[in-house]
Amino acid sequence: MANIHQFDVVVVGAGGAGLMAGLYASRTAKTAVISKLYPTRSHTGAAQGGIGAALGNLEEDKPEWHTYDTVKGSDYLGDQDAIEFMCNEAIDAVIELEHMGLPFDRTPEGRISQRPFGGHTNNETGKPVRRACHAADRTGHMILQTLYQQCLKNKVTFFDEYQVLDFIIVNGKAAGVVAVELATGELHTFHAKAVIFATGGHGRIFEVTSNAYAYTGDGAAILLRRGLPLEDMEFFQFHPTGIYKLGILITEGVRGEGGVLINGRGERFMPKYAPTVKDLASRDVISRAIYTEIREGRGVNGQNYVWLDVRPESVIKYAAMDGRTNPDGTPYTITGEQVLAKLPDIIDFCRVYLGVDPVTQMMPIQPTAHYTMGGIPTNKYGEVIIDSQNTVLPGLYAAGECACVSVHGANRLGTNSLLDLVVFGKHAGLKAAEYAKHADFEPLPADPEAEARAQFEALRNGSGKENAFDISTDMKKVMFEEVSIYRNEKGMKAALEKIAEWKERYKHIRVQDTGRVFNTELLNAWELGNMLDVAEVVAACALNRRESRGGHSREDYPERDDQNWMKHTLAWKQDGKVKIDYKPVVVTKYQPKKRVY
Amino acid sequence: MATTKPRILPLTKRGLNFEMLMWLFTRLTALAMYGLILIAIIGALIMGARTQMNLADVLRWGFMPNSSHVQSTEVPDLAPWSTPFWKITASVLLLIAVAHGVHGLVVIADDYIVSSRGRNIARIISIIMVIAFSAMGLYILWTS
Amino acid sequence: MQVTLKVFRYNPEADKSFRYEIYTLEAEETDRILDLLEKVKGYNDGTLSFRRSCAHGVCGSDAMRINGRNMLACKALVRDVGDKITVEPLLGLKVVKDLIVDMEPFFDNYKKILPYFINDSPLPADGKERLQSPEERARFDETTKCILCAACTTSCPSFWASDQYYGPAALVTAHRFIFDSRDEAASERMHIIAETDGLARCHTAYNCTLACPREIPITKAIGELKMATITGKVE
Amino acid sequence: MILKRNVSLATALRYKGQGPYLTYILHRIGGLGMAIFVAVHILASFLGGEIGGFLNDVYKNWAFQIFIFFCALFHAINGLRITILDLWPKLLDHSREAIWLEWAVFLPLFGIAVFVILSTALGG
Ligand SMILES: Cc1cc2nc3c(=O)[nH]c(=O)nc-3n(C[C@H](O)[C@H](O)[C@H](O)COP(=O)(O)OP(=O)(O)OC[C@H]3O[C@@H](n4cnc5c(N)ncnc54)[C@H](O)[C@@H]3O)c2cc1C
Ligand code: HEM
Ligand code: SF4
Ligand code: F3S
Ligand code: FES
Repeated sequence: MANIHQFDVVVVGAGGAGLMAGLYASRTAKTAVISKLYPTRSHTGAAQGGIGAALGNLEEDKPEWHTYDTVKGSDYLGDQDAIEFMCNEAIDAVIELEHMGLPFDRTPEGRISQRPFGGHTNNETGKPVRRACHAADRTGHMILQTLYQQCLKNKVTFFDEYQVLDFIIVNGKAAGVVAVELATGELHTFHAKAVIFATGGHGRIFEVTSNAYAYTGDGAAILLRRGLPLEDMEFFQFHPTGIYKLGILITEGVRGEGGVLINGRGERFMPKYAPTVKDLASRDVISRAIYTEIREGRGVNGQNYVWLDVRPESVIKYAAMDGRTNPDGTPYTITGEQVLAKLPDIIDFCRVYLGVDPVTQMMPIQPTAHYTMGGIPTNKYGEVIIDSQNTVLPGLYAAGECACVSVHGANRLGTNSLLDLVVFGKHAGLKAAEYAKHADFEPLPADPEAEARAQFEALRNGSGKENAFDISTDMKKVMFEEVSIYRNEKGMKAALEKIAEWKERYKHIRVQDTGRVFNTELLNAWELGNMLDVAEVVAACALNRRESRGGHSREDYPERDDQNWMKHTLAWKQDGKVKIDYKPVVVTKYQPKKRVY
Repeated sequence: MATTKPRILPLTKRGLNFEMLMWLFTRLTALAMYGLILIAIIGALIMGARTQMNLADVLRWGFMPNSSHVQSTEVPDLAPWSTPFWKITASVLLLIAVAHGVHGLVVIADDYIVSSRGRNIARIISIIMVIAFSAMGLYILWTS
Repeated sequence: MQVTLKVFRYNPEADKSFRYEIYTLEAEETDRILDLLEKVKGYNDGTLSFRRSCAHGVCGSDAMRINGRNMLACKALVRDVGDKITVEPLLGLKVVKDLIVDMEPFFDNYKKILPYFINDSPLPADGKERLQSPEERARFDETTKCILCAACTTSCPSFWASDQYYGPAALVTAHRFIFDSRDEAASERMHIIAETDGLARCHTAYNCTLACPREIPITKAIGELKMATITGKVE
Repeated sequence: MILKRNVSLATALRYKGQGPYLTYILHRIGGLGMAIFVAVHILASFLGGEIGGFLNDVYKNWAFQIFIFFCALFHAINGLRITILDLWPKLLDHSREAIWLEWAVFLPLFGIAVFVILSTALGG
């Protein structure tokens, strides 16, 4: 009955972070990578725009600028030591990806091509800088494929379509994970010295999201239930340009190539909100601007959307107005073919889902839930920390979107997530392998699978009077309305009450599917449990933070309050309640300033 | 600027094996058959097929310029249709068609048969077929 | 509008063979077939199983046969396929449950063609990237788009005949590396794909190209590989 | 239990491929048809005698003639298309046009041939 596997290092998740960790850990330690999806189906593959690094291939750029932009982007909530570390490592990280074969687009000199991205600037002029290294508009896809391919080359052991359900702690140290094999429904125990979580985010708690169905916050929820804290969960990024209603992402690269936002009256509105970088301000700023336009009745046809315009004639017109030039000083121009060549996937999405051709028509867009800034607290080596004193839990690591280092603080800059995956994924892998070399296996508990089995039993034996799909639909809607771009106490309190109610209802759902083979209904229900746990923490932390900062905008507290709130939130789940504590922000070079773009 | 060196792999490095040679052979024989059929049809027209034969008969002759194929038409004299020239043309066409056709059968067999034993058997049978049909065909062409 | 959704069902733990189940539901023109399947699973029958993740055609999870042709359920809209919709699993792979097929043979084939960048020459001395001109990069752009959804391979009659055929997806990946000016293992890969189970099994049936949700000109890529083995030209 | 991967001929033929898939099927039928015909034809001519006589009757049958003409003509025309596209893969960008062209050549030729065969068979 018992399926027990023993590995030095177990990586949970095979996205960019997990593969990078697996690749590095497997060099010196016996490593397994477990993933609920086939690795190439991970959400990293959806990333479009680029990965940030101050290569300076097209114009002057420096890691220090990248660092400052990231600190500023984070609304000063990011830990500056970690940010500096990441931005310095960025160059080598991107070069390493190239050496692994990643097909970046090229400059005429044959170097990696770069494009401007929101919030990335030349610190001297304040103008946007070309920092996002890209492979058309499928950079994430190419990173995911390349890393998976390198893992195959280096014979990393994969457990594909195994969903991790529980994390085992023995004597205060990591001892392994419990997973279900989707194809057979059997539980497996992975006995390990070190465990790395790289399970991605939880954007699926919102109705309109760019995130995959798989983004249900599994990793965060598992650790939360095991008594570990989550950091800065109130900070969730809403990307300004999602396809209306569907939420499918239209990369910032569109604006990087010169696209502009237009309201219902046909006016370009970003100069009002960010006079210097305009449509390339950071995401929180633009999302709020769009919301403000919509609220003040300047949405298109009074609806909840505005236009994104990348038609060559508009691009040229506004580029001339902004005085934008090519690297050689000539005025910036673009043709329909170039739009097509640089943004093929975006064009394809619009044609398929909207029946709109962006080369000749404008795209209807609305902000979409996009990125989890908060998550499992770690230090810059990926070691998971469990309290405000930065105590680490031996043997437990986290990297990627599920982790909170924190390099993104209150608002992530575009292109920094892919960078985060590669840099911290690598270091988590290295650290875990090093740890495993010296550590011993902790003994497994008598029945390591007990907890996971109990959760499944509960879902199989509920009274069956509630429908999981209904609960999930309600949750997404309420979260998107009350805990989204603009938040206030009343709304969030209401959301919290609702969550309590859904959690109660959740106890009464029952899955119809009694089988073992690919019981996706059971797993979806289990994932709903995770989402409810995570949503509760998100709402509670958001209610608790009485200021506005980055992705967290309170209507009742519209100002940033560095006096009282320049600190990270840590949240635990104790006795059915969310317990909150704080952790100081690491400030090295850059003192908080007002943030203008 | 990165160097744009043309990359032409030497013969042994291309993966050009029997399989791919036969693939090429199929296309080249296809073109060759077109050439020969064209010659046969033009020849037939010169020899007066326009008034003496219908289209179907011309095509039949085209596919295999053997004088027995014009026996039942209104061609007055079979002699010009059975010169050595036509016999040679017909023979070449026959050899090519048999090789092309039998290899085509091997291709189809390979789609379904995957064990190397099965494939070897199919190849042996195909070689026997090529030899047997070529021999029989030539015998008919040169004795009729 | 009302649509009828006819779904291939197979429960390995109860059924001896497959059956079809018909669901009638309300849908909008712009609904994805994936949305319909989610609805059926949410409200009609929770046991219906299928893979999905990204929901916008970039992860490759939900390739299936819709109205007799391979597509991604998340990229097929009701307005494109009509109101009578039949959904079946991919052909040529074993059906594990409902619309879920056993992908292993597909990935095994992928792994056969050395699907990873190989270049053992010393790295550039300046510690920077290897150079590649935009033209060289453009040469293999199309084939880098592959998301390994298997829509192509499972639409190919040669693959239906035998899953030993590497299939178009694997050949697409071979193309991606062989035509990458930085890669040094073109020759090894060409020897592999020239085997009997490789290029020779492609009879330009073209189903693959028409099935590819990423619009990769697959048949052309395979054609270029065939000619490359013959002429040796990989530029 | 797991359903077998076996794809039956009927299932394969029901796949909604488009023009090119149809030509692939017909090309195969044509090739096979001709291979069998040529083989039998050579054998019969070689052996002569009664079998030869019987087969001669078959050949004279108009339905058979139409069938074998179809095989030969379609296989030849489609084979030319394949050969050209195979040797110059760049032309595959125009695959759709190539298929059109192919039918445009095949249909009239085959039409005339059928007409001739039928008028000889029925008239004479
Ligand atoms: C549409 C879109 C565009 C983006 N564009 C950019 C961009 O241009 N630049 C940028 O920097 N960032 C971008 N991002 C953000 C970035 O792509 C993600 O944050 C990042 O890819 C997350 O990577 P990851 O490795 O943490 O997680 P993922 O790649 O999502 O991997 C998660 C892995 O965990 C596995 N997993 C999850 N739960 C379990 C479980 N319970 N058991 C086992 N395995 C599990 C999954 O199978 C998967 O393999 C974008 C994001 C989206 C959605
Ligand atoms: C002008 C005449 C002909 C041309 C242009 C031609 C062309 C071709 C081509 C290009 C192929 C390759 C198909 C592929 O691999 O996908 C082929 C296959 C084949 N040919 Fe021909 N051919 C001709 C005549 C013949 C004749 C006379 C025969 C029979 C004796 C024949 C039998 C076959 C067979 C059996 C196949 C394999 C079918 C398949 O793979 O589907 N061909 N032909
Ligand atoms: S080539 Fe196209 S159809 Fe085939 S696996 Fe790749 S993306 Fe899917
Ligand atoms: S469908 Fe198959 S036969 Fe070739 S062109 Fe595509 S691989
Ligand atoms: S769900 Fe990702 S491709 Fe359809």
